[in-house]
Amino acid sequence: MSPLAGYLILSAFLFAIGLAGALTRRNAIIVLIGIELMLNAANLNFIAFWRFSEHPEALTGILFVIFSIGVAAAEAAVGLALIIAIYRHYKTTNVDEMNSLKG
Amino acid sequence: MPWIVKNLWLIPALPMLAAGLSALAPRRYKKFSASLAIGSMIIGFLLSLCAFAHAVGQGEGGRQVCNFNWFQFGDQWLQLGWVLDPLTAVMLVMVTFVGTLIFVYSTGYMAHDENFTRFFTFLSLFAGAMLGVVIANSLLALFICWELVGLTSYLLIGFWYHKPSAAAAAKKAFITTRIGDVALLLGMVWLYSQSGTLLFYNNGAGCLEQTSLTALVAHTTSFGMAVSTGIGLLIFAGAVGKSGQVPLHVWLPDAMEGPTPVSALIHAATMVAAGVFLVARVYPLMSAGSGHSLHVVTWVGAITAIFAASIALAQNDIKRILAYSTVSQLGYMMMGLGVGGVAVGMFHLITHAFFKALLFMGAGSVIHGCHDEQDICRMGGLRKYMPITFATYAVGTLALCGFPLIVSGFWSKDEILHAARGWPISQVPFWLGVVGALFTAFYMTRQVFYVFFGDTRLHLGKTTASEQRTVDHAGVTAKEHPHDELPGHPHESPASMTMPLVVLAVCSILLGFIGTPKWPWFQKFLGAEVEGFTQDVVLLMVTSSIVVFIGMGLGWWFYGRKPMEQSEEPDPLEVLRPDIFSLLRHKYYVDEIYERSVIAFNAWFARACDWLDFWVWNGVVQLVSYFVVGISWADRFFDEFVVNLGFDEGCKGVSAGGRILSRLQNGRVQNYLRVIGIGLAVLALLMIWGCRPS
Amino acid sequence: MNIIFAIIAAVTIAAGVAAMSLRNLVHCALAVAVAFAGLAAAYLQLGAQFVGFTQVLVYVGAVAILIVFAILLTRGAEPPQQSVLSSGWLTGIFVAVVVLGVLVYAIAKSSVLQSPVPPQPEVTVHQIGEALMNKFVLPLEVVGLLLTAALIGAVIIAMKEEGKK
Amino acid sequence: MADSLDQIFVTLNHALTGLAPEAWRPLVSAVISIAGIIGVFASLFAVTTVLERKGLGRIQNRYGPNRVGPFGFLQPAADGIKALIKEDVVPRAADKVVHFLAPLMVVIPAFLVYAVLPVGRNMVLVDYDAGALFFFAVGAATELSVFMAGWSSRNKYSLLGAMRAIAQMISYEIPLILSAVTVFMVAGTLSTTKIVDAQGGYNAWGLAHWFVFTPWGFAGFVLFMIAATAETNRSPFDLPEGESEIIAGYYIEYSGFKFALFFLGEYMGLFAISGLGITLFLGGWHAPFAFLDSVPSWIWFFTKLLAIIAVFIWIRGTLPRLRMDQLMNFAWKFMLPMALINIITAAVWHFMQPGLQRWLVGAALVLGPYVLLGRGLMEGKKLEKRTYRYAE
Repeated sequence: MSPLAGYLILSAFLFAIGLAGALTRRNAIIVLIGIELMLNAANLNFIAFWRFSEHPEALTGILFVIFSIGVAAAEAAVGLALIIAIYRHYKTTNVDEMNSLKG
Repeated sequence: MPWIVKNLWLIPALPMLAAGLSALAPRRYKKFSASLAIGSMIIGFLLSLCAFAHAVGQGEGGRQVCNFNWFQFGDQWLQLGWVLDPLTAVMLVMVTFVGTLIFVYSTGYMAHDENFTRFFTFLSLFAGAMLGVVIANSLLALFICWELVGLTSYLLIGFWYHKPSAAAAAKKAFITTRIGDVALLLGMVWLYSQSGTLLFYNNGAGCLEQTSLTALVAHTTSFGMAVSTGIGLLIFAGAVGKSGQVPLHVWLPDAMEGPTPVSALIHAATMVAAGVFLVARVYPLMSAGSGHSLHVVTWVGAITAIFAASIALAQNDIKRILAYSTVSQLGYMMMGLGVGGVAVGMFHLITHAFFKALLFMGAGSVIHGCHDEQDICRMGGLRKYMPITFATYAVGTLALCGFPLIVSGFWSKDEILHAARGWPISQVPFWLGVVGALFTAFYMTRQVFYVFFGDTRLHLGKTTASEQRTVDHAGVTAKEHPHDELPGHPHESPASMTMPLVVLAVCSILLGFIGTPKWPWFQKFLGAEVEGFTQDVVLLMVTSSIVVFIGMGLGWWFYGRKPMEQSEEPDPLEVLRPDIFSLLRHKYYVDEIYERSVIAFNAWFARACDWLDFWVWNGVVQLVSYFVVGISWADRFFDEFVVNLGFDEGCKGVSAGGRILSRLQNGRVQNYLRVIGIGLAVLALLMIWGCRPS
Repeated sequence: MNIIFAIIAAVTIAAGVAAMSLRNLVHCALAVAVAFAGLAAAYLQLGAQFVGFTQVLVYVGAVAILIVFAILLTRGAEPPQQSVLSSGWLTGIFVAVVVLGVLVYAIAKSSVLQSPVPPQPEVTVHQIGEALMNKFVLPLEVVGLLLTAALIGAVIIAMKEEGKK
Repeated sequence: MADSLDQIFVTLNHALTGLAPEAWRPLVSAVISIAGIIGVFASLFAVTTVLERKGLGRIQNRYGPNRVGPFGFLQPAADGIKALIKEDVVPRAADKVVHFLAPLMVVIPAFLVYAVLPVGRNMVLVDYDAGALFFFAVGAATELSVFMAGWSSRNKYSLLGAMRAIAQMISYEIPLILSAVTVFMVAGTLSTTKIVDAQGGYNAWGLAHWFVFTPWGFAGFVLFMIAATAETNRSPFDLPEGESEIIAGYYIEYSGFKFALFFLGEYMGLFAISGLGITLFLGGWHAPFAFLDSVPSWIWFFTKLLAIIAVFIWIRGTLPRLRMDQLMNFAWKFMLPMALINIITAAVWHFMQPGLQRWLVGAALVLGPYVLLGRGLMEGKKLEKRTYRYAE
């Protein structure tokens, strides 16, 4: 197995773990953590492809990840603020109970 | 490159630095921020004089630029820079000089405001941005400063933001000018896409220079219009917004809610002139090719001139009259640009800046002296109480009316009228201008007689409306003038306010002589061809003098002969023609038209839909439903006894199916996520399947 | 495929699994911090030094702290009495496994694995700075704007509403 | 001679490494360096504790430790033995694993950051291209360990202390990094060795080109050291420990050796951040004057470090503890704007021609905001001499 494949598989596992957590856990904060893990798995892919690309001097992978980290930080801040606001209103962080938008 | 050209950026940078420092200063550092602001303006003025001297030394048409790279995007460099040419030099001197005087004046006018430092922060920021507009050698830099100017204008109009009317006026000004700015931005983008540069002058490669102008003229768009015309019109739309031309003039009179120095600086002398300056700056682009965009400029200017002048005839608020007068004079400037070129419009811009700043500051002094009374019906007789203000105000009035020979306004206005007379396309703008001049003379005479002559009517008759207003302003007034214990007598303003008035008055007289037809130094400096002192010119001067005398005579006839006794007395004009007067009093109902048209259309449309819904569709539905009810009554018997069992079962099946389906929409985020996950898997599979090597 | 990568991968995956499966939320947050650190180590292995350190600074230094604060503010520090899994978690597991299967299948099928391994690229912070300030200056500005907006938005969302108790 | 003395440790390391087989050499070299760093700084820790206690004692008009060994200098040894043989109490409600891991997680990052500190010429463990970033990244990881300690103890005081510590560390990390950014901008690199190199050389009067001898550098250094004081929870920013309010903050429930580890971690952090301050602003291992250049580089580094530690002790003995709101106001209303303006100052300095003009502009850009922000911070506060009233 080539080194690239190792990183890609690692990234796929992290993605699946994050997805599983986001899909199965009851607490909204853990769901958010799962989403963060998925984002990070994607970042790992960018870096891996950048490392094994033919033109690493273009730096695109690195810069994409830098921007992605910036966006993820913003996402975490806003997401957690939302969870705190929801907690204040409904006294719960259980995603099963946050269903007042149902059709 | 000479020192002054290299360091031209200092002129806008200094006020901005002053603004930054006084933004950091605590609130009670009044002297600190005022001296910082005034000091930066004085240094700016001295530097501007150097620049001016240098530009004069360069001779006419001399132009020096200093460009630099700002940042790279893609593989292109965005360049900014500044330019020193006669246009810039003249504007620099005007803005810094008038600005310095107004800053000095503000220290007196705002002395008791607790947000004094904030005021000077904004003023300095404004001055810096305006000077940035003036020196910019790139449409982008100009646009940045232009928006900064708009922002500070918003902040300053809404300076007393606890007054709802001021807050509303600030928002109105910001939003209305934004309409023009969007057009300007579009024009800028278009220009960039066509010429690949936003620099005005760049040793032959700038967008206002011959190479790119030729290219711009050669291209035509879908309507058979040259690209240069399209871009010119879009840029002009930005100028329309900022300079308060019809139909975007509505914000300027409302902007008088700001403190009076702001009105003088921003809404009379400098910012509103920025639009005129912009047109003057891109004049080569406007005049390139067919010059159709200049025709639009002319017409808009002429219509604005007469339109606003006629509104001013019937206003009673001292600042509002001046505001409409400003709009009208800006119209003249635009017309001058359209018919006569840069020199004609700019000459009026410069002279107007001086005498209108003088008038506004005089008005501020009057308001200050009358304890925040703005209604000219409730003034009167101030001649005796405020002699300096009266004298200077009279000079300003004469200048604005265009009193022959001695004042600057006469020469600059005459120049415009002369150019309009010689416009080959149409004579209508000329006649509009003449009538506008008549109106101007009339309303200014009216105002002076109302305010300064007769006996004082101050605090004699208070209507409920004025009491209402006093209550509204109570918070401000009390804070502003804690020293006025006996509000009965008008008083002369302090020296810090009268001194600038005197200086400006002197300038308003002298300034005209740099551009007379006999000695047209100013026009030559800006690179215009001059006809000289021909018979035509003399004839026109005589005509316009007669017009001014008629206007002032009428004003005296109506208002000066028999001064008003009571503030409730109807206006003589109102007695004469109440219908027209009320039309003018209500500003041709433009605000109301906007209200009735744009806003009302929405409301009407909503109501129409509602009506349609209620009567037509509801009626149809009702009819159908009665029909169905009838049938169902008939059916019921059939149903109950014949198909009851089978139908019920069918219904149950459907509802059970619905319940199962609705479970998909149970509002649980994770269910949706799961579906997305499955979608992702399917998508990935499809992609693998689609991309496999075949 | 070397031993260092194997250790990093094992630690990261173990931490990830722990973060998603532990009952106590604070333990989850700590585990995810370890997973983030493991990813940073992977970045270092790949020669992306700057990104690796940024990852530690942002995720371990800021995001993990943020998560911990959120947990404490929502009283999540005590392990819940009832199940930690939401309703229908079996489908969730199933979907995750399907996604994993598809991804692994895609990676195994992919043709990029056949290309030769290039030498470790040398990238300096200076180069990244040049790129950020020249070629990518617009995205940088946009991210700056986004962060400002997120800052203000987060403050406003999480702020106690005035007048309400 | 001077040169060989300067490089004595490097030569020693090479010699020792030479004994190992070829394949093991990088590893052996690293292990030797690590051992050196740990040994030197741990003994510095021991010396500092006793110096601090003696210094504080002098400031407070008492003797300080003077029983164990000559002048009490063996006190740390006695303390160490005491800590080792003391009973290790773990509260019953505590989260055992996290409680155990927390002191380790405090100490490990504190030692890790020494990897990028150049303590002398050619004396740096790893020369990362993003070395300073490494320092800040690893330093940020301590926040999580403080939380672990505070939360796992299941004690309200320790949780409060941890929260205070985290809030304080996050608030002061921003001015800390921003004040360091000026150096990165002017030196054009994040590598600690290159930053030190950029401060090499001497001007016409024989004064070194340290960044602290520029307006922005001076302001940056002061800001950096204030933020560093807060980052390491030293007095006057030692609220997380605040014994009068929350007993001892996040390590109430620690005893014995684990407590000693916290102590160690704290001092290691202090040394490390002082070392970074030296690297960034005080010219690293460079001598201050040209004629002192022959003194070995590592002596300069440690002299500067000891000087800074002395200042820390002095400050601790002099200033009273801040209140929480004062702490936060100071961070957000003074430090942050100052640091931001300082970045602009550094940029202006960088792009201006050398000369008096540059000095004037730089000084104005530092002093103006300092005066104004300082006045703004004191706005509405009556700062008079405190009057005491005694019961009569």
